[in-house]
Amino acid sequence: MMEDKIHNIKVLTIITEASIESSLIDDFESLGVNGFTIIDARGKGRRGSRMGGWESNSNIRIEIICDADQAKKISTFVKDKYFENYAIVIYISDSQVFRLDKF
Amino acid sequence: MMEDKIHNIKVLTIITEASIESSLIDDFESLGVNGFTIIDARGKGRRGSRMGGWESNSNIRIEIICDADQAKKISTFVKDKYFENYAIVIYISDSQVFRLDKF
Amino acid sequence: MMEDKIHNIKVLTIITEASIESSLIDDFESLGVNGFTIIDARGKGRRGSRMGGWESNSNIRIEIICDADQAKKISTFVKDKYFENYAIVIYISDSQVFRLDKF
Amino acid sequence: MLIAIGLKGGVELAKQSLVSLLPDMVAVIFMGSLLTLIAYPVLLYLGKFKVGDAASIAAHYGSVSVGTFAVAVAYYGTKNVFYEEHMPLLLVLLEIPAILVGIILAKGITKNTQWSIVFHEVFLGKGIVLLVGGLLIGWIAGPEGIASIEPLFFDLFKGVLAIFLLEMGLIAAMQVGSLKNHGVFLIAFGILMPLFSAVIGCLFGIMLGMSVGGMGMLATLAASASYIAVPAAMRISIPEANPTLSLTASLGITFSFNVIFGIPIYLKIAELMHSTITG
Amino acid sequence: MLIAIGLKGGVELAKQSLVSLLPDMVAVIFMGSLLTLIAYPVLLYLGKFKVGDAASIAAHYGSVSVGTFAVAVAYYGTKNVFYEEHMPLLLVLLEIPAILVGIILAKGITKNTQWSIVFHEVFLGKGIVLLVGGLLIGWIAGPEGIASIEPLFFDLFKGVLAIFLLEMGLIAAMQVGSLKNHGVFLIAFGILMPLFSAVIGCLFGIMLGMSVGGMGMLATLAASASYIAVPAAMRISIPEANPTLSLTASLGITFSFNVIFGIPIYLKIAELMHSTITG
Amino acid sequence: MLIAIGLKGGVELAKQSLVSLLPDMVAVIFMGSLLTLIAYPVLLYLGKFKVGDAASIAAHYGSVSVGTFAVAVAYYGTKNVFYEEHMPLLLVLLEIPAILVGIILAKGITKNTQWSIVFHEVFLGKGIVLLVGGLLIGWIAGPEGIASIEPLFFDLFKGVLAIFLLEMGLIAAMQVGSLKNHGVFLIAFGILMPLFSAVIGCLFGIMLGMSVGGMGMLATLAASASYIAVPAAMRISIPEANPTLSLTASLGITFSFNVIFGIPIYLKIAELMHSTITG
Ligand SMILES: Nc1ncnc2c1ncn2[C@@H]1O[C@H](COP(=O)(O)O)[C@@H](O)[C@H]1O
Ligand SMILES: Nc1ncnc2c1ncn2[C@@H]1O[C@H](COP(=O)(O)O)[C@@H](O)[C@H]1O
Ligand SMILES: Nc1ncnc2c1ncn2[C@@H]1O[C@H](COP(=O)(O)O)[C@@H](O)[C@H]1O
Ligand code: NA
Ligand code: NA
Ligand code: NA
Repeated sequence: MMEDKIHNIKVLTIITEASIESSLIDDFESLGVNGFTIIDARGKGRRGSRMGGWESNSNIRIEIICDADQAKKISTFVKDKYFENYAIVIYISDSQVFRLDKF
Repeated sequence: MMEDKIHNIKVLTIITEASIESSLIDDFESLGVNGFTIIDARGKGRRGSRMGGWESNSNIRIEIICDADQAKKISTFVKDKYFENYAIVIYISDSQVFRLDKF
Repeated sequence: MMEDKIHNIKVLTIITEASIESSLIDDFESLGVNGFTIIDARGKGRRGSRMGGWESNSNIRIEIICDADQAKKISTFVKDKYFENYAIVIYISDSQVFRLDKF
Repeated sequence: MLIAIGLKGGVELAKQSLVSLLPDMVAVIFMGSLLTLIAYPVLLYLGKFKVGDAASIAAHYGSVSVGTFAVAVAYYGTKNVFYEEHMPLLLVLLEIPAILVGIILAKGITKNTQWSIVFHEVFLGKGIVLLVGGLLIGWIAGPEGIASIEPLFFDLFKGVLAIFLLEMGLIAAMQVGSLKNHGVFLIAFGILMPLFSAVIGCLFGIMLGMSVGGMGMLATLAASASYIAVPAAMRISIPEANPTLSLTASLGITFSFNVIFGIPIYLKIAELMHSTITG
Repeated sequence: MLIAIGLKGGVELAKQSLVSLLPDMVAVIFMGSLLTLIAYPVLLYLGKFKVGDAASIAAHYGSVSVGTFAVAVAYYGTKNVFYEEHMPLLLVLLEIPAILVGIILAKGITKNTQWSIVFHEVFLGKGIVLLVGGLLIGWIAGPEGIASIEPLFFDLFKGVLAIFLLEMGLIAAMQVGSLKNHGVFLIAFGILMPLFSAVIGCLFGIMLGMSVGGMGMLATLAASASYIAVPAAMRISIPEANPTLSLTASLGITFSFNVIFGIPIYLKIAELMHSTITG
Repeated sequence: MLIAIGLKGGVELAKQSLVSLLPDMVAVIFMGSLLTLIAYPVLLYLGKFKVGDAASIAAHYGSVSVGTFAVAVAYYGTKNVFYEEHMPLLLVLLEIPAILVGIILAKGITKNTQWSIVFHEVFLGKGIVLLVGGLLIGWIAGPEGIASIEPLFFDLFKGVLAIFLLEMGLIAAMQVGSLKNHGVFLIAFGILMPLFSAVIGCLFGIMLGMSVGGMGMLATLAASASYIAVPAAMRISIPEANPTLSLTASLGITFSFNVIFGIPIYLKIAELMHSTITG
């Protein structure tokens, strides 16, 4: 049985335009992110309502489980590259996982 | 470069019936909520299983990034208006964001 | 009016292969879990990229609002049963709810 | 599919002056309200339902099901039975009165009913938007206008109808499961009410001087119960009504009954009443 | 599409007494198990696969692909080749034995295999529900019964088949990417096994006194490998089996081979064996 | 639908040697760039748009809309007007130059433009993959090769086109809402630019010795503005361009104008210019 140690980690959540998904995935690879989860979403923010229907009007919600430094590194990179021209929000929350080696 | 100050904020999550989405969006507007994210979902709760398939049997998961007071105000309003007759759960979690001015 | 007491609870999140959804739901029943929310997702992890398109290549994200003991019990059960052969990650976060009796 | 029905109706509309259709339109709105007002007491006193449930189910049966209408259109097509072309217009009109009467029965005309949300839900509901959209395009463009687009939509009609039926069938089957409470009454109501409504529909048909096919179609509209537009409106305006009850009845029982047995029966009733009265 | 195939089969079923079909049904269940039992050792010893993978891939090839059958139905239609109408029934029967044999090969008949979940997954899998549903409706309603609904489903058949093929084609292409490990053997197996199975299928066809078209169709069923129903069942019952392997073979290689080359070849094999033996 | 168009084009391609098509291909790439270069200054100086917006909108109008082409194919079908069969090939070629020219206009040829992502987005965009995929399959398999699969796709063509039109119509309607800023100019541009481009298209048609139908089709391609492939590419390569502006113009105004009035007009322009010049 794997010893059941619990480890504190961060969950970085990015909610942004669906049209930059492939660009973000490329960024993640270069940033050494080895895992992420993407969910289709819709919503409203400063850049108006994006209630879906077709790609250029729908959002994606990306979760990345990582440690505090990676969370900082990724969010800063994404902030500098996309905040100015794209509809995007980023928040970081605390969480616990079983196997630290996985992330 | 925007100065990288991190701010503590709340993430209010509402999981409820898809059929009251437009009613909730109207409530958000009157409550001064300027941003939210909605995701289609399915699930099971006290009011039985709502595993989707068509609208009156599927759920939506709404996230609102806001400060503690707003979270309290919104959740109390939604609780009083919908808890009694609708399948609904609400939970509030802590999180950090970059640009406070956005929320 | 229900008295507005806020209670601390846990949100257990499981991200795994869509193909074991019915097996997991059966497990939840036997573990006495009376509520959960499931969202379709896609992503990448140690077992390669599962970017959706059809069932055996897409993921599901399951949320269970429960107390600390239940969170531990469920995650240990799921870990022992699925970690070895399936693409799966589990994390537990803190949150607050209104009506404790609901969970 | 909804657009195709709307387009057909709209094109016909363009051919006739709206004035000539006025009597039909008023009669149909009256019929929708009448059916709801008849169903309510039956559900409340005979069925012993709570006020909210009785009003909600009554509204479902006072309204119509576009799916049932579409199957009837295909059926009348194979049997090439003629029917007045402005039926789609009457269909749209029949959606609304039942909802209003239902809400008033449950809530009285208090101002705190979120009328704005209800209207938003009813008129912006996907089904109605497509239907009315088709009607408008057909009406403005008129027969020649939509010549280039028309063939596309009508080819599509049958295919989409099949998928729609399949989906509704599956969901209807799932509904039957939740028949535990009020089971027996709901089954009886789900079959007898449509038959009764069909007779009322034929009477209105005769009153409006419609053809046999027209009477059959109007009877089918009267006998059909909504399971998309009305449930959405009820969920918001009569929250205390249990949605599973009304859906089990309108979709589980009545929709299945109508699609398999109902449609041919209502045509026979129309033929029968037509011959006896004009015979 | 599945419903359409089911409907066709069900209508034919209603015409023949079930008893007369019994031999075909038993033979086909035997064939499904036989093919799985033949494929397993080939994969284990020749292909050097682990027990779990060998059993899972064998189960895929002992089972059938509804998509391949649908393309064959369209192809036989254009060539108007007659074939026994109760093929859809045999198709459904062929889905099951391979899965059971595969699990027993991998797990032995231990009680901790979640048989309930496996059956739940197999019988409640969307594909099988639609297919069996269509069969039942067709059988109960019989030819006249489904007259009003029939045209809808068959118009739809070709359209949906096209979308299905397109989707499968894209996914098949993606599969080819993961051919690194066991690549060469999988390609050989993915082409030779179907050809071998086709011959077995024809033999069974002759044994059951089927027409040339019937033999060709049975050969196609034998040669086709499942990529929806079986993968889902395997994922739960043989978790250690690597799903990419079996999917690459059954979808990436065999499905593409069957749809482009296989179907006409199997018909020719049937014609050849038919003439030599009855010649 | 895209595959069907691709298949048709591919089959025709197989019939002609690629060399004979070379002049058409080069001319079309030149036309795409030319239209973008003409639209840019008009938008920048007349329309007073920012550089990013002007370049993005120009790229939309230098490119093509597959939807408009599909409606034209259906329209020419009903009027059975002949047109050169390799149009789908020209369609695909027209997608690309406008995007490159647009990016260069906005960004200059700096290396930090993520050319890799842009190409990834353009060539792996779902639309182009299906279209080019169809072309390739049609070209390799040739007319007989796709005999068995062909009927499926062409039956499907009309149905899917209808759903596509419906969806685009709804979205186009929503676009019109955001006409506040730059409203009037956009409406004028959205109607005059396509008409102007149609004339350019006819001139190229004459230059390439095409039939009247060919000229009409080329004019339609020139007049159509992209609303799926280009917006996606622009969103990545010219982030500062406001997507609502270009989408309102290309989808809200130009697509609606083309589908309802444009296509017949462009055919008339082609007939007119054909008779005057060859008259
Ligand atoms: N306060 C908020 N709470 C939750 N989601 C938000 C919030 N603000 C923005 N979003 C999401 O982020 C997307 C882009 O936001 P914005 O950049 O403000 O337009 C929106 O479409 C929403 O889906
Ligand atoms: N304990 C829980 N954990 C996660 N989601 C839940 C839980 N309880 C309820 N839900 C979700 O909230 C919806 C409504 O819950 P209820 O009001 O209890 O019927 C359900 O359909 C689930 O999607
Ligand atoms: N670091 C991560 N952050 C977010 N999601 C992840 C992460 N790692 C894995 N996942 C999700 O969990 C699924 C299975 O992960 P794995 O077991 O590592 O293959 C992946 O398909 C992702 O959807
Ligand atoms: Na009714
Ligand atoms: Na097989
Ligand atoms: Na153009």
